[in-house]
Amino acid sequence: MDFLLSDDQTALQSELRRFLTDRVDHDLRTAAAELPGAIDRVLWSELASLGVFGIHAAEDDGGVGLGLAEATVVFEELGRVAVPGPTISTCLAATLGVEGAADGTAVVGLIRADTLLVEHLDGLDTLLVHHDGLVETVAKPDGTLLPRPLDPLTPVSQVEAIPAGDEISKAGERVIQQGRLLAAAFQVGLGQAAVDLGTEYAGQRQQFNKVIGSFQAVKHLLADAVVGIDIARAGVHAAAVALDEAAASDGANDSGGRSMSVDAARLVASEAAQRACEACIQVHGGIGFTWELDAHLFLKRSLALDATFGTVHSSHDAVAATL
Amino acid sequence: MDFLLSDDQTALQSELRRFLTDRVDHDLRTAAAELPGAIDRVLWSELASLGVFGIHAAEDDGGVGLGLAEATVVFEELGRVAVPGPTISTCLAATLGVEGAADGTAVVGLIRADTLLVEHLDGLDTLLVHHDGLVETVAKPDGTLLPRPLDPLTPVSQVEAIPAGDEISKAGERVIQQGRLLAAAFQVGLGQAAVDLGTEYAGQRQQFNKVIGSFQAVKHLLADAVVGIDIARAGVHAAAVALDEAAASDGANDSGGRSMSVDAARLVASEAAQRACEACIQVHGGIGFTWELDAHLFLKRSLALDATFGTVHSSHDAVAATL
Amino acid sequence: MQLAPTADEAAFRAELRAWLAETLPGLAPKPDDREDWTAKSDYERMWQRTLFDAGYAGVSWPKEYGGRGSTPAEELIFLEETEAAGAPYVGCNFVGTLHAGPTIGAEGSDEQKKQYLPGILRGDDIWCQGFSEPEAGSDLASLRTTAYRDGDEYVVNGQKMWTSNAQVARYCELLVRTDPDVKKHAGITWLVMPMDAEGIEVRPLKSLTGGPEFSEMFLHDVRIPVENRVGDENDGWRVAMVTFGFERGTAFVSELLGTMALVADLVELAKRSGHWDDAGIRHGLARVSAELDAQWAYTKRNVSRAARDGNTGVGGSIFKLGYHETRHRLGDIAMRVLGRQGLAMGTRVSDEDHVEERLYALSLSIAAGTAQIQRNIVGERLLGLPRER
Amino acid sequence: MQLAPTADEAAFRAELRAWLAETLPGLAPKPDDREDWTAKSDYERMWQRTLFDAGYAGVSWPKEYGGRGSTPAEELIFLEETEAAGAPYVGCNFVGTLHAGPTIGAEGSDEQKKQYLPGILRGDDIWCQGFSEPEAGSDLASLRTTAYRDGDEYVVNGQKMWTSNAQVARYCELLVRTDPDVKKHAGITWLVMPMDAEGIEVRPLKSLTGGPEFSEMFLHDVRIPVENRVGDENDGWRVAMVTFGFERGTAFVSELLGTMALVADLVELAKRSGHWDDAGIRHGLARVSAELDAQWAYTKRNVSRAARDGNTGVGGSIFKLGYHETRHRLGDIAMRVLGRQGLAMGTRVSDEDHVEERLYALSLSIAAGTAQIQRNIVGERLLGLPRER
Repeated sequence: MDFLLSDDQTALQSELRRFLTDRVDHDLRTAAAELPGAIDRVLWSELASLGVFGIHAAEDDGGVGLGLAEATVVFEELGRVAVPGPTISTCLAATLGVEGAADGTAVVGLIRADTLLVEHLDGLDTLLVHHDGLVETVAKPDGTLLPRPLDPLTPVSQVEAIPAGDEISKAGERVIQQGRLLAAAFQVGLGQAAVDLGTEYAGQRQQFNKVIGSFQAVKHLLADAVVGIDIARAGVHAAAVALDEAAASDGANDSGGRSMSVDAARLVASEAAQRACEACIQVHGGIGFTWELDAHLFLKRSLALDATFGTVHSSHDAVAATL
Repeated sequence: MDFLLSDDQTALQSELRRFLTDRVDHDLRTAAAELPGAIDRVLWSELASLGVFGIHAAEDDGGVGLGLAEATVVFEELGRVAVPGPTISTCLAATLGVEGAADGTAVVGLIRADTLLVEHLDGLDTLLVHHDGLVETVAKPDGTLLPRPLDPLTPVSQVEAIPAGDEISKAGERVIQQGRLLAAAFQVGLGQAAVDLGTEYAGQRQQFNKVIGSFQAVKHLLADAVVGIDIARAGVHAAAVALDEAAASDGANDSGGRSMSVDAARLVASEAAQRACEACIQVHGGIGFTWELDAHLFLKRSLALDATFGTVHSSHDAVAATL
Repeated sequence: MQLAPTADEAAFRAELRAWLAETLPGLAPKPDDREDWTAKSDYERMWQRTLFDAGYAGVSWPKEYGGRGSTPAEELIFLEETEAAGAPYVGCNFVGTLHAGPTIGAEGSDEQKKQYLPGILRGDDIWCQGFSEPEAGSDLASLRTTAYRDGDEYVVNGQKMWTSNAQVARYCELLVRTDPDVKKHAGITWLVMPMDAEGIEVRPLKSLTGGPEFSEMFLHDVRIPVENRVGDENDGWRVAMVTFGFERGTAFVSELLGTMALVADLVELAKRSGHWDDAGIRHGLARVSAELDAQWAYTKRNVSRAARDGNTGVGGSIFKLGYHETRHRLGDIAMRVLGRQGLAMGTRVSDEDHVEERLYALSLSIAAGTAQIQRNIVGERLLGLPRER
Repeated sequence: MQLAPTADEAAFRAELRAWLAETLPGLAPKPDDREDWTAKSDYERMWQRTLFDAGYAGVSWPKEYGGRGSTPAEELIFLEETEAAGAPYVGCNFVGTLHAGPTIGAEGSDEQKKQYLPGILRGDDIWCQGFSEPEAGSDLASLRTTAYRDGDEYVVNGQKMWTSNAQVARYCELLVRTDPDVKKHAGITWLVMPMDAEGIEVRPLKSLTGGPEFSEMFLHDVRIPVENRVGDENDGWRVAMVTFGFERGTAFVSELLGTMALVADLVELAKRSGHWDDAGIRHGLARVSAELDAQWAYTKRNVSRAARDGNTGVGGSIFKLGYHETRHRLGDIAMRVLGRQGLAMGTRVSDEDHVEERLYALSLSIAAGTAQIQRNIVGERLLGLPRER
């Protein structure tokens, strides 16, 4: 057992963080929010060349062939800058060998067949639908872009019906499970970004002739936030590693005790991200309630992710079913 | 509308508080905890002479004939000193004209017929049972005093069966509702006592060369505690006044909007009391976890009251049923 | 303790209710466009004028400056009945009728009262508030906007923040620093700034829910006549606190009653969607509902205290701390009930917009004194705990 | 990131599991009387001796002073397997094996190591801790118990608090103030106090759950040989912190795994009583279970960090803050499931005593550093926020 990031994982993380910190900033996010439905294709292809979409796809399918552990490292980094676009579903599509997903030439969405709300519809090249354990490709339906999405970076269209499609995989449950896992990793990143932003502000902002971060009311809010995120991160990694190791060894290894399920990891990550984002807004006071700051984008994205690949509420049911 | 205490109510409150502050102190509570099941008959008769048990009983039955509003004022005061003994059920018995309840010569218990745990069994003169809207007197069953009650001041006996009894009232639902109301008032008193105790300590105790009450972590814990208690008190009073005014006018007065239900008041009071008592323990640190201090008695009594006259959990159901 | 109405209160409620039943159906529909600030404010001014003509403007204002001079209890009834009847909100008339107006009534000269108060009551003049600054939020008294005397005028420079309705206001109640060399509370002056003065630049800020609810306001050499000063020079902090002292416990009544309606709507939605079978959601809503009921009872206590003592003490802080927590909890339940319907605001799956409300709830622990500041107030003023330092 | 065991780890687990399966059935039953502190400690000493004889004592102690010298991962396996097998707890050997022993190992002289360490490992000598005082809780360094030199002895006077196992301990690791004239951290000395010395009065304190878990200890002119000093005079604060530095992230492992068992028992109880149909309770338990799983993962991260860096940084504080919150939440759910059965401890409606556990949980935000102190540590050391003042 060595549950710290390996050197390779740390290098992957650093490379991605270096790129994303420069590239995906407040201005980029603001611009994306003002063009709902559009996808920044240049950024998309840069992300692809960094291996973001192909991270867990087989090398034969143009992927990087790494595990879910690496994928969670990647998606936490994407979350830390709240990168716009359907990155998770495109990454999942790549694992299914969907044309163009791994190399960034296709933007792919993935929804359950029983929803009439489709995220990012206008910008999609391919829409996948999941039902009854199957994944199908469907013709992109017409939809009405809703004017006021919960998350400005998650444009949502209302469609009349989801057309019938062509089956491309029977591994729908597995794919959706991976989607929940990556959503949880993304939420950990969002929460960490909120902690960082809140901490930076609390360390500079003065009121009553003191840096506000010296007030316990502020310090403890941020401490509780980072506690939640740190523990949630471990949970997400554990769920990923458990799946990777089970896949590698068909479950023969006894790592002792029970392992972390994806639904458990997601539930914890969702709570932690929400708490951290709300703490960030609270620490900022009024300015945290405006678009001057990205705190609202972190919170809203986390809330939007709560409703993808099955709701967080359903993850409660899933965990309860194992008890 | 004038929702402050009337002069008479304030006088009642002051008189009772003056008596109880002197009379029911740490030593008395500790002594009572060491004699589980025993009732302090001298105190009992003093309480009776102050009108505690007869407060809401008709004057014809030897009662004081005041409203539930006054009764909640009284029981908050009893809660503030965590007075030992089945005061609520004895007060309820007095409203039913049970012999000796109002004048303090009888100690009366009241349970639901479907429980096999009886509070204060050894000390009771009379046991009332509530089922299907009826109140009955039953012969006191034999019981085994459990060695480790949740609340040292709420001794609990296990009985084999509740014997059949003689009906004394068909107003069982109303009586139990009043029991919940007085339990909520008692909890408000417990919570206020916890706030007072915690505040006093926080204003004296020094660590790091500062009075700990100046630390926001402590100050805000107590502030949230008193916020909860103050609002809960208003809720309990409103529920009492609503019942009194409905009884007086058969509901003809339009005081505007909806009124506070007993279950709603109870639910809020229970949450507030628990929060305040836990804050008190936390503020005290280690000493709050010992019997040196009464903080634990306040919390435990509040938890025990959560399970009387129907559980708090069932009050959630009752409120939901009105939505 | 009496919740039943007095004969006067009952009569007032009946009369008002009749008037509302008669008046509201004839009202123009509320403007729908969330972004059209002028249409919104015109509508609210029209409503204020309607109230004025019927004798319901300034229910809580003393008669001597044009109000109805009613008791706090009747003010509560007014707010309750207008909310229940679905009447328009006070909206952009908030600062005028509840902050600036009462301040001028208490501290202004006779000329100032004559000049400003009627316009507020009639809905002619919208006011905004220029108190907070980027560097002076919780620590309001550290404000930096300066004013120096130049003949009969003050010349004002600085930046204000969180100014609601700046786009449509005629006047601004403004706090400026006139003496930088004394302790921070001692060098502040209260001015009436006409919003058409030269040198005012208003920049709307987009709020979390997407609307331009408030603005930044940049002041460059804005000249304000000395006669616009209310109270003495450097006495503005006290004057501003008089405003806050007008608190009668009713500031959140419409909001609280509105939240009860929100709960009722969410309950209906949950029943329709099957979420009502989930005891967690059902009990969660029961708790929220019970808390709101208790907060409503507490509001009546505050109002009764204001009637007796003139103000509610720390009652406003206590209410706000309880209320914001309940709203946060409600918002979380709403998102669970909505599921994927929560992905957008304005989808009208029911009468209320629960997504917008969930986001809006975040402001309740920030605006008008953060939860942290309110806890300091309660801990220090009510519990008597020592200040830090 | 690798959770799968190495070959060594797998072998260690297999060997240990086999030994436990063979050994535990032959063990005497645990003494039942909650109040009989001596019977309890005798039993725990017997178990320590059994571990010692089998080579499992001091799994995490360096070999050079008698331990097994295992990796933190193997220590984790040890704790996991003993917990899973229902082996006795470390109990009264806690201070010796985890605090005093490692400190002496790191800072003591060769004579001291020879004198004290074998007795700890064999379970012969129980240790207690004399650090906290009535006026020095969170602010431990402000301790007031004094010691002055008188020839070859220190003469100690003062009062200690929260001393677990004082009734049965042979030695006490004691912090005393030897120089009152310097800054508070600089005048402290670390001594080994034999508990049979004259002048020690132990007064058990009843804890919230009713047991005598800890005591006050009054020290009147207690004479302690100078040779019992570990480290230099006035260097005791550093010596004591070395103890805390031994933290390998495993302090709460048995406790965490025990809580998982508690949840499983409560789930069974809820299923039997019908409360499982209540989605609020079901989802609440799901959340608690998920949080415990994440805390277990975080423990593995801490242990891995300790293996690499020698300690977990603020990982212990982070774990504790998460864990206490989960336990508080679990306690509330348990009381709802129990209903009136919650009116007493020890009623054995199921395998676990959920009422006692609910009360015990309150100590988790207090003992070994309050939640407030832990949040300061995380806010300052991890986030880099400034200290107050």
